[in-house]
Amino acid sequence: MQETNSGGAVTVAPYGPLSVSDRLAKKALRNFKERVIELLLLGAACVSVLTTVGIIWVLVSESVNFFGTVSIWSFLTDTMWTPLFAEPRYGILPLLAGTLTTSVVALLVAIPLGTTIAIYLSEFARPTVREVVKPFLELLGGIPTIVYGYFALMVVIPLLQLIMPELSGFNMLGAGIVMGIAIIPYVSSLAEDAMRAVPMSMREGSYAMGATRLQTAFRVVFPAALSGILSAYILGISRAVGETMIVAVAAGMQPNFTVNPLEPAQTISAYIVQVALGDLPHGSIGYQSIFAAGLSLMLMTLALNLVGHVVRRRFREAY
Amino acid sequence: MKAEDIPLIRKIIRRNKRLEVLFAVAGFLALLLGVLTFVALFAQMAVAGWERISPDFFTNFPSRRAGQAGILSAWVGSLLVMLVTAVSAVPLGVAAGIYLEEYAPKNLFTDIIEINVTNLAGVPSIVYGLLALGVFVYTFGFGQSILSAGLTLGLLILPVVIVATRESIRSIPLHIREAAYGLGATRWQVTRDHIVPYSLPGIMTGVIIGMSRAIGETAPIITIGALTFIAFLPESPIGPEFPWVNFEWLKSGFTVMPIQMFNWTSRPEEAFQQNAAAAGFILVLMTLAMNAVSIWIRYHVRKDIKW
Amino acid sequence: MAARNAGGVPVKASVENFSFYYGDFKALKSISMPVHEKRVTALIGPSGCGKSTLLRTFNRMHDLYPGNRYEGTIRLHPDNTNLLDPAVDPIEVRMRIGMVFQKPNPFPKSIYENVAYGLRIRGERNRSVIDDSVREALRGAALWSEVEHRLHDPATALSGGQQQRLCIARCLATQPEVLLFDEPTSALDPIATASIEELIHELRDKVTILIVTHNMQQAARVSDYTAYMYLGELMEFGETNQIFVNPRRKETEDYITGRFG
Amino acid sequence: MAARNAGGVPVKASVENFSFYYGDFKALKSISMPVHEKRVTALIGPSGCGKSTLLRTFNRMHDLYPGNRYEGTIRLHPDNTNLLDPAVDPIEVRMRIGMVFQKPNPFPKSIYENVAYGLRIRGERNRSVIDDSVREALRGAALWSEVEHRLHDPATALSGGQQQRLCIARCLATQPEVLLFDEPTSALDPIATASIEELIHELRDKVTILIVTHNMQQAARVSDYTAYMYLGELMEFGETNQIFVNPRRKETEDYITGRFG
Amino acid sequence: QSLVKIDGSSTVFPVTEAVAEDFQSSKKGAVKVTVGISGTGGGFKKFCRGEIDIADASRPILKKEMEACAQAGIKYIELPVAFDALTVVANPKNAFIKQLSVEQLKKIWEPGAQGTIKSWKQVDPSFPDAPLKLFGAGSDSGTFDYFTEAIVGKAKASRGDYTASEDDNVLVQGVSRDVNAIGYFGYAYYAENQGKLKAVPIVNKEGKPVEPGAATVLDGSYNPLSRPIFIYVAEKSLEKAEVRDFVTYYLKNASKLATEVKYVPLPAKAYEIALDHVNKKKLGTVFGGEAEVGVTIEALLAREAKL
Ligand SMILES: Nc1ncnc2c1ncn2[C@@H]1O[C@H](COP(=O)(O)OP(=O)(O)OP(=O)(O)O)[C@@H](O)[C@H]1O
Ligand SMILES: Nc1ncnc2c1ncn2[C@@H]1O[C@H](COP(=O)(O)OP(=O)(O)OP(=O)(O)O)[C@@H](O)[C@H]1O
Ligand SMILES: [Mg+2]
Ligand SMILES: [Mg+2]
Ligand SMILES: O=P([O-])([O-])[O-]
Repeated sequence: MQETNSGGAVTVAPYGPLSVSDRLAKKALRNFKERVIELLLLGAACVSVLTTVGIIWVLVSESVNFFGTVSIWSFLTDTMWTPLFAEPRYGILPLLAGTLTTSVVALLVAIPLGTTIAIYLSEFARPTVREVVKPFLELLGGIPTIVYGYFALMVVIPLLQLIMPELSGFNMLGAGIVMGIAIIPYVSSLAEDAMRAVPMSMREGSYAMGATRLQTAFRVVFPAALSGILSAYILGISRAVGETMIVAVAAGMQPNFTVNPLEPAQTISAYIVQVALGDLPHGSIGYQSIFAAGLSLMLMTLALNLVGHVVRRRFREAY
Repeated sequence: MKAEDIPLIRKIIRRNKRLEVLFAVAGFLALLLGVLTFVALFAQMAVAGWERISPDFFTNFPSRRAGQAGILSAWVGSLLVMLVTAVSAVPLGVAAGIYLEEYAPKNLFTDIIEINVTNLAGVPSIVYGLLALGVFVYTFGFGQSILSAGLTLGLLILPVVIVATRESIRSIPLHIREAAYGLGATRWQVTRDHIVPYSLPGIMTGVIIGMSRAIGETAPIITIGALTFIAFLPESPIGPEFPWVNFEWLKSGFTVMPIQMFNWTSRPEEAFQQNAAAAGFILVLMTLAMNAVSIWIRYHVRKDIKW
Repeated sequence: MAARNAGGVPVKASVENFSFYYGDFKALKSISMPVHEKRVTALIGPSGCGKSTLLRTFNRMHDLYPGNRYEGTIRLHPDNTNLLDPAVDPIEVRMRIGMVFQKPNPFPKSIYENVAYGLRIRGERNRSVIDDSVREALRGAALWSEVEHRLHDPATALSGGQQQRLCIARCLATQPEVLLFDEPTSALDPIATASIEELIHELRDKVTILIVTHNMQQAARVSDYTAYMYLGELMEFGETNQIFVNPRRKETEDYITGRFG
Repeated sequence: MAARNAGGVPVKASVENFSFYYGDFKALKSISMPVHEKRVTALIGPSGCGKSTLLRTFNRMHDLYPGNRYEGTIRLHPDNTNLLDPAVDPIEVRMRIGMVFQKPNPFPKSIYENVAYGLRIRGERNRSVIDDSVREALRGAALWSEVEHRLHDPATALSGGQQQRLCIARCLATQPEVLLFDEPTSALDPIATASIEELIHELRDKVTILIVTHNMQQAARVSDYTAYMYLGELMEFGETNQIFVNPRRKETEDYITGRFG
Repeated sequence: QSLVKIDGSSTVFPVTEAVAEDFQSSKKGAVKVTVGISGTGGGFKKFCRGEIDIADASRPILKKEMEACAQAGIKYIELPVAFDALTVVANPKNAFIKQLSVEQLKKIWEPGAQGTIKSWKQVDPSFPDAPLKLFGAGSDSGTFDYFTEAIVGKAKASRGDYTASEDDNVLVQGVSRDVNAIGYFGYAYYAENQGKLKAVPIVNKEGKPVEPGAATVLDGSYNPLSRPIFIYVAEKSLEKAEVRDFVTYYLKNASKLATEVKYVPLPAKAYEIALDHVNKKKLGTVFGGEAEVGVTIEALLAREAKL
């Protein structure tokens, strides 16, 4: 060690150890600086926790007032949702049914298509094709969802009506399908990342046995990437459950208690945005109802993510 | 398999390959569906809005006369909101990502932060709107301002930035870190001199992807109540005297592209639908441009960093 | 029927005037050598000389990556198929020729499923046929007694040496004509190494083996023939005894005595 | 001043009763050995025996990962500091002891910045001092003539051997008291290997060197002392000549003659 | 820089927006005007907290809101600015809906109808047994309040199983695609989409079926679905020159601009009275805090004159 406190003394004291007090002083200063920086970074990491705390605080504090008026039991079991009417009923079930039905339709579109695309891009397409197509697909995720909403209403539902003339002008099927298309990039992009992270040696092992691309993809790469693929699905589900503008425009805004995708319905998120667009004064029970609805939505996605966390741990592969 | 079995082998291969071809076709069609949807959406807006796109469209304020209405206040608003979003989310997200990858000990607390970040990434945007309504608009009293909207979208993309940062940092091989530590560098020196510079392209890609999502967000902005007729620009951020910056604009009312577009789609007159299409077209162009930049970074800046 | 070399041992494959290119880089230069049936042939040489490249050619692994190019022929006997013929499906080649890699790479499945994999992709559905083959293969790879009672545990839970034997069993289950080994023990500890070497010894009666190794002593111990390569060229080929005791070329001697590499 | 061993060569560091744990796994078992000043000490032994683990202890690399535990002492002379003392800052240890890794790992910066990095983190700002040190270090690593005219090119554009010499130069610039090498040539071609070996020869006059290698001949060629390790234990330590010509233990002989490993 | 802040009803928004636009251009940008849409109730809430200068309202101020204003010491001037005609629309291809009475509408929309009245035949035996498809205003808008009050007899009393949207264009799409659908919304949306919709004549108090339109609103025959719309100006804000200028400009141009955005203007006399109220600062409301249905222009004028 050549250092002394006189800066450029590289050649002055070659190989000479630093004096003890010098070293201690330097060390103390260095440790202090390191500590401060670490705390700053930790603080930044805590902001994300604060966000969650903030969300929960806002949702819960308004919901507490709401549940002061409405019993949790009727909230969970009543089959009518008319919080802004003269005789309000506060049953979340219709909104829940709408949310689940549109989500299921969307996932029936997004998961098979997204997975197929991911496998195709990761295992079949030439690298150049992949590099061109992938960002293109990601753009699908960047289109404002309000655009999709009108696309569903003006293009997809009329097309569906050609096949099913009885279909009403607003329905969960059309909204769900378009929502599924909007979610494809989230699923395919993450799933493809997960598959590409599977080491080449794993594929070589399979090809060396005489497997085709398809066999390698489905029997080796897919199971090996399962944990990442499940993450992709879970993100897709969260997106479907929380998606707002598409269902607000195309699903019909009717709090029907039904799981028939051919019917119109309202989702939790659509209810929130409907109220936010309207005239509700801050502090009224109607205002509080959007927070109670928001809380339900948040709890659903939270549960999903926890399940996802457990599932991911369970399937995590050490290659 | 023995050499005598070659005919059998060939038969098996033929069968396997039939399935393979079927799947390849299915994959290609699925891809086509995705790409065609995008092209269809884009083309439809382009065709419907084409007539309205002229320099005036960018320099006019919204108006009740569809033919004179423009997106000046909307694109300026979007720009300013994005500025607040970037300034709030990028340092926080990058710092948090660095902490989680480079500093965090493995314990319950960091586990909670981790789960929390994944969870936030899945929280519906409308819920962020509710958070903003409760906290920024009412509790902090920022009102329906650029500041409220920017911070809301900042929180919304924070998980995206954190995840991108972490992934990018994780792709730096261990041996680079060891080389630096081996020379006697402190943790912060390693972070500052190596981790941050080498992960920068990845972080920037993530940030841009986050921003291109934020710029199209409608629901949370509606929730904070920003559906407003705005036919003026906020104060200029550049002040007339020292220190030449001005923060008045943060408190200003605003409108943004997706809100303007939403506003027009809900107008009764047919002519406004053209405006909405034109605004949508420009909005998608904006996200396209941002994505193009991120792709450019991915290929040209990242290429220079090899291990 | 099969071609015979001077010593009278039938030839399973013959490399003729073979060159290989990674894009513009010529990694192998006009190599010609025989591979004797039911014998072990070792490929040795300093790092980067092209051992792996040559080995991987035998089951057309290079086809998986763009930009690679073959020149010349590798003929597989008795049917005289040119492995490198573009008209020959690489999958067919790989079904006939198995490969064991440097790092054990079991699939993230159960032990049983790993061994059954080759049969499944060949369309075998009969449960008892698969059961039998799996058992035989595991016996052949000297792994049966260790895993007999936990066939349905994940393969990744095995130790490195066991994993490598599992990968060998995986190949054996499909009864390949030739087995390729690319430094199969370099990631293993001495005990696991010894068991793999012993296994190779036993397999020699049943299958033709080609093995890459950087360990001269290993080559001397396990192989019947040795090929010494240097910078993409085949410097010397011959019986292992002759190469190690009495190399014809100075370079071979330098390498074998550890003067470099 | 410095401790001296029987042969009269001063001791730079002494390992005393040192054990090491990766979590619950005891990777090194009660090792004691001297490291002689301005001499080359080679660590040999089969894969997984703990060579790298021991080497990396010398500059407290293990502190970077959680769950690792030291026992015993490693004393650095002349000041008698116990490197493993929790009160001793690992950064300080690393400033005194440099390390060169198996795979060349230059930073993706310019050649100049790579060499200057050690000075920069020591707070050196003076441009001409840095310039001088960079030149000296590159000369010391026998790289100067090759890169003199492209100091500001990216380091990753260099060949493997040049990169490894750059990594050595990077250490030399900070004038460490001890240099650690972990299989520095195993990723290199014969020519690059030769140049690194030569370099180690030259450096011997200036700095104490500890080198891990799996190549017995290399150990024989470059080292003055050799330690043979097996399964986490130090089996034998002595002058290289003695170890290779006349090993005291049967295991050492087996390993050296390539009977396993 | 001077700023006029307006918020409140979405019904009044188009008129106020038109005024704001012209006013700003007449002032050459020296005055900024923001017009928010947070609904009549939301607008009053802010108004009574002193956050805005002017509240747009599609109904008179209510008791609760009067109290809130009084408590905060906010005094205000009530100014009717135009009339709106709620329009019941049907699909133009629908052959059997020739007219509807208030009783029939009530049968369709009252809360008890939910789940039971599903076919047109149940509304009137002469109608075919066709499924009933309903579209209406969002359940938290002034339009919804007024329609339910006028038809069912109680504000906010409605069945819930209909498509409710704040975005009236969505309703237009719905009705125009379904032969058996009816819906209701403000006249402007009908006026702009006459090709896709037909207005259903409503049988008024006198027993006569009447179509909505400027004439029928003005002569009072289109009842009970026509209603006045207002702005409320804070007394304190009137001290600011820009607010006074704006209000004056509003009343002077309301007639022209209301027509332009498809509302029914008040008679010239009404605007003169209103201007007079502004100049003399006549405070308070003429409605006494009650929701009322079917106020005619004459009645309104009479009340205003008395203040
Ligand atoms: N994918 C590739 N693209 C380009 N060049 C390659 C590629 N793989 C290997 N090479 C080059 O081809 C040459 C031969 O490589 P190969 O891996 O066959 O050597 P090897 O003898 O197996 O060495 P080792 O003992 O290190 O495994 C080397 O110079 C190597 O750098
Ligand atoms: N991070 C770790 N965690 C747990 N065990 C480890 C870790 N690193 C190494 N080991 C184990 O410690 C033992 C010694 O490993 P080490 O890397 O020191 O061996 P080595 O002699 O350097 O081998 P090689 O020649 O392969 O580099 C091995 O059994 C290894 O599996
Ligand atoms: Mg190799
Ligand atoms: Mg090692
Ligand atoms: O916005 P409203 O007119 O419906 O209150």
